[in-house]
Amino acid sequence: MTQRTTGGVTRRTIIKAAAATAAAQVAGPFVISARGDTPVRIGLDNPLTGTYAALGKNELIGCQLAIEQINAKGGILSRQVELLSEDSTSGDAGTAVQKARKLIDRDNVNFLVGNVNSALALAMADVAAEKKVLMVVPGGHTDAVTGTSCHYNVFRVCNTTQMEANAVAPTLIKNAGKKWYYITPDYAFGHTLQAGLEKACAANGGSKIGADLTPLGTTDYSSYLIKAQAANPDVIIFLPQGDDMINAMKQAVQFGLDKRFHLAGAQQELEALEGLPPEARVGTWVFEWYWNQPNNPHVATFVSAIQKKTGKVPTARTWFGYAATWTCALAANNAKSLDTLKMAKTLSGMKLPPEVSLMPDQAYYREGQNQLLGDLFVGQAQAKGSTAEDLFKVSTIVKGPDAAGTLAETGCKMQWPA
Amino acid sequence: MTQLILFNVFNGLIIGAFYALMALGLSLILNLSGVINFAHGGFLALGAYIAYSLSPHIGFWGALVVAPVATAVVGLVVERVLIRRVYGRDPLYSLLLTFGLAYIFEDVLRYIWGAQSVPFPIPPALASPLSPEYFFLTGYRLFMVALVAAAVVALFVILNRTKLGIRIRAGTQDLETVNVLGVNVRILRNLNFGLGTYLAGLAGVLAAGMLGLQPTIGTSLIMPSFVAIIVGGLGSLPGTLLGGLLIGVASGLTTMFFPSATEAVMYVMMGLVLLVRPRGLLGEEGRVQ
Amino acid sequence: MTRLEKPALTAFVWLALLTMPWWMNAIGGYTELASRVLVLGLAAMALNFLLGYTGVLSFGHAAYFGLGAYGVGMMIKFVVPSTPLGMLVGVATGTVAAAVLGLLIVKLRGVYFAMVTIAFGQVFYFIAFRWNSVTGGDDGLTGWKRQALDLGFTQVDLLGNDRAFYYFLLFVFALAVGAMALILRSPFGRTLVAIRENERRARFLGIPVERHIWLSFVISCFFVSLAGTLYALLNNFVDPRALRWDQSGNFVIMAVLGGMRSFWGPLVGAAIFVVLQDYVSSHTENWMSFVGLFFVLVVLFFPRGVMGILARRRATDATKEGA
Amino acid sequence: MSAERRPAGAAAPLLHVDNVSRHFGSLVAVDRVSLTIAPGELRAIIGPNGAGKTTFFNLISGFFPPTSGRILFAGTDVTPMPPERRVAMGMARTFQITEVFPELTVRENLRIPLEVAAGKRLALRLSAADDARIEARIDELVAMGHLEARAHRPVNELPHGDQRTTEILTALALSPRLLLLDEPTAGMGDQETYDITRLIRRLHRETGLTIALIEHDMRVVFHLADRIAVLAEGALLGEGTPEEIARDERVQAAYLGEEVHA
Repeated sequence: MTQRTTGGVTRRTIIKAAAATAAAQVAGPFVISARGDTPVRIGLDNPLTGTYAALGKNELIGCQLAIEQINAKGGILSRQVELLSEDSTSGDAGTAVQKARKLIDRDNVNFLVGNVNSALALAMADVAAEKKVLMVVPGGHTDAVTGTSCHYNVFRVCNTTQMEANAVAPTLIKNAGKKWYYITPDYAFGHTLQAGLEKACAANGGSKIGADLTPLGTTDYSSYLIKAQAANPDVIIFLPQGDDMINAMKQAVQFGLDKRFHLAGAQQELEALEGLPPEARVGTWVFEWYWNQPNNPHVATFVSAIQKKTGKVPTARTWFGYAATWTCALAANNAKSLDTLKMAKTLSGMKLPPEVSLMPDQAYYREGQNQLLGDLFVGQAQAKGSTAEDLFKVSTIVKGPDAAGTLAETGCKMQWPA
Repeated sequence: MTQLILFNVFNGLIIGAFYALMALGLSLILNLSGVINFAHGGFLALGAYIAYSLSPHIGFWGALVVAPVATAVVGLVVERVLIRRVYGRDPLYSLLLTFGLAYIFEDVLRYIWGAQSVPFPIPPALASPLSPEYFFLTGYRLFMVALVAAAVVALFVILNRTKLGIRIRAGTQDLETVNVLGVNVRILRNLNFGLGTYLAGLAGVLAAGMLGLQPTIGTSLIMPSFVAIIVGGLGSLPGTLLGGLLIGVASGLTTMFFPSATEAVMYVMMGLVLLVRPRGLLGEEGRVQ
Repeated sequence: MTRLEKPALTAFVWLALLTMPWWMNAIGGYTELASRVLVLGLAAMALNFLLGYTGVLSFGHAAYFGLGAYGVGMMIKFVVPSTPLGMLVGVATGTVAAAVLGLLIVKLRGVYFAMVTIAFGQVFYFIAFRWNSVTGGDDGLTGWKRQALDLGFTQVDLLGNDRAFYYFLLFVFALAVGAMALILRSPFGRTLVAIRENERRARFLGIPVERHIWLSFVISCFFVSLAGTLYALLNNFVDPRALRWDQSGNFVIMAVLGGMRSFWGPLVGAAIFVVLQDYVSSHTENWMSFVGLFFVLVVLFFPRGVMGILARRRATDATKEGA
Repeated sequence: MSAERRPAGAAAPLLHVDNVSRHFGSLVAVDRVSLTIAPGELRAIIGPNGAGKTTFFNLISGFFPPTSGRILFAGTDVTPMPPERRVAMGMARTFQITEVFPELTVRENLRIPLEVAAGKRLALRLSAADDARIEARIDELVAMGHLEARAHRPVNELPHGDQRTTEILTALALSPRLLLLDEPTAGMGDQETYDITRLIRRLHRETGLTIALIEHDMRVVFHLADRIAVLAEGALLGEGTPEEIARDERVQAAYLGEEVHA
């Protein structure tokens, strides 16, 4: 009995509708009521509480929309699809792993989806590999997921940090200058992102003149900012995410640093910009997906569907969840099987159809790495654009393959089962 | 270099003042009622969110006045309904109770205001640095320090000059005697809890202007406050103030020279204090045992 | 107090534990959940050695739990791929840290003791969290796995076989619980109960109270770090949250919920807590409210815990029969 | 321990309190008191409320250290020693407010000090012989307190008098050389007072145990004591046999307003 979504109805609504069933289920906490036709199950093990709760919830909404659409179009192998969502918490690997095992061992899910937190995604990937379940990572960025720790059955929707770095570096050098100071969150994501930027920056003729590692959950960035400005860089690169990004940017702008330096970074998200006061929405960034893509009817449909559900525009996270869930359905329907190996073979190299890809170029899973390569949106944060929710002005669209580097560079040595 | 150190010392004092404000609220409650209020971070977040919801209607300044009072009202109710029931029982129970409350606070705030950070605008007049050279002295930070100073002065005036305050202080020394003298200890503790949560609410409004406002905003601030109390000395409010300022400065300086020990340094300080002077810098003798 | 629990209850507990993989699956749980109950149950019982039998409230036991976990993880990852050796190092790390910090805090009492244990526990949390190059920081310690157990004549596959691992856990659990029972029944154990009952009386009967509290703290942390090593082996992963203060709070609530005055109480509490959390968090994303509410209800209505209520009911029944 | 009879002025004192003071801030609770107690003596310490009697006991037993002065026990300077070391040297005490192990039975209350006294406080098991010896001692003590019928019940379920008796028995279980009793009959009815008085008297007469007791009930004091010391406002006002004290005018002045039972 997990929170389920079947055709957009959450489990709780079903319980309200069918009180008798509910009573039976409540009586024995784990007794799963029998169903005539077993649905295909997708298990989402993603944060709903803690630091990443907002991101996790947006991914969940994307998943839910995808499930509705998949079921409306005949489901997976003509069976209905059910989403089982578990709270992995934002950072407790013990819980995330426990929930992954629960979904696989007890609920017999056919697919495992998650996690926003790269570390948890890696831990879950170990479980998925051990249990031979197809896993899709919607939004955990660390390179290792589709790099050194890649698995034949683990696919990823969001970009690697290296791709984000490669996408933004040329624009930054051109617009802002060559001397960069990094404020980097002290965990795998931040490390690889900084390393990626250093590489890309050097390749474009720039250099690093200082860096500070800040722990996840830092509230006061003033000491780091004091150090950063003393180094007198051209650009202060902000790599923290979410609430940390908000704290850092808010304080930097209050210190007036935006008037003295170029503030920029790589990955930026709509969730974070929305949390910033207007005057702090500044800087050059990469969006992995953006809702305001004029002249793309598929995107417009998707945006209005999400707006109908939540009253807000979709973020990159919503799309991650959406694309990840559709990936599961496409894998099974194209392979005409729920066998993990067959589905993985089908997925590798597969292009997402335009109504799922939702960007100028069709995104595809690169063979030998299982990484989705799509477009990246480079541009500037803005206080307010065409609408109150238009907080980012896209200046350049970088094609995924151009940012991805070679397969050898990713460090992935894919092992397929015999 | 010297300038950098100076920057960091000032900056540490600013942050320390903030820790102190939060720790003073905790300390008030701990001293009179023997309750460690784990939910203090929750009250802080509540104050911040109330201010966020009110400020479009009554402005930042209105919110600054009203939100802490509203937080205190919630505090009075929580004390009246729940906390009161664990007075005089093993401290274990007050710890668990407030621990559970902290969970509930975080979840309810997320339920009402969402998991995503919300922007809390501060008056433009405060939002910029005084001079480019001393850029870290923003109007808001100085205002924060001034307000903390005012709150501290007000608190000490309340405790030393008003009837309520004198009773609170007397009760901290010897609750039984106060009881015998006909002071209603239940009401005293209730009001004292309200005063403590008022300070939490005030800290919340100030924090929201500087940090991203989301449901866990108080969580990372509660441990430094604990340490401030222990370093400063249990039972001593001036000690708590001193403790807050000290750990602020220590953390600030450590960030400069050895960033990865930023948090650890305050615990090292605490260890040293406990080793050399178990009752804390300004703590009263015999209070710890 | 010489006899910890009725033999019938003890027999029942062992029977339930021996068969848990079957009935846990039968009621819709999963073997991993059973393993978790066992590991966290051991942690709660270890905490209760100090809390219930010495009367000292530590709110920082997660630190030693986590040190055990990091000890075994780092040993297997960096030094020797051996499960028992890793455990040995994990337990030693946690115990030594407790022995040193214990010296600083044994003079404190009550709420202050709790506060200082929390704060010191946080030191280890921040070390694990910040010392990225060694501990993996917030990403956790990955890239290692529990190793097969080499018994000389045969190998026990702990990694691939859930059941085998469960019984390995149960074996360690049994040793630890047996040792705890032995200590609690001994003259030394009685001095601890004496301290819990009346510290002043204990001191003036010639018990060096500080030294005995220190010993009890160290022993308790020894067992909690053992539980920590098992937790790491269970997850094949360690992250700093294993040593954060909210984990300590969970141990305390398990002990209180099950009943601090009962030897098996904390295990019962852990079982209820783990299963309930698993169940509620699958049902609603607002599970934190339920857990919080659960804390509040336990404090207000079940301060003696499940075993305490059962014991009292038995006592009342006996009185009624007598009358 | 030896069972010498009656105090002998010449014998080395068992307890020698040498010019001891204790200040609490500006309050002088005990003011330069000197006192000796000979082996086998039963000494009562009396004085009006707030005279510093309990503080004086706390100094002797090591509850807190004196501000100045020395305390010698059996010829050894015990001033810097913590309570448990004084206990190990043979000093045992009871408290004004009963201090027992409330949730434990009478027998368990007695077993703990017996094991400590036998040097087994850190032991993980007792030999059968040790255990038998301890069981026998428990039986003996229980019989001495006439608690046979209630020995298996938790102490907090017993009447007040039995709880106080249990506390005295736990102190006796240590086989002390000096027993300090702080108001053993506090809060007791006539019958209970009588029983306790008899118990103390028996201990003193039959085993020659050295006892110092603080007592408010003058019937008890004059019935039991070999010598009486009077404290007032922290200072030693007088010392002597019950007869001498009864006649002392200063003592009577100090007790002005308080009834003196003789």
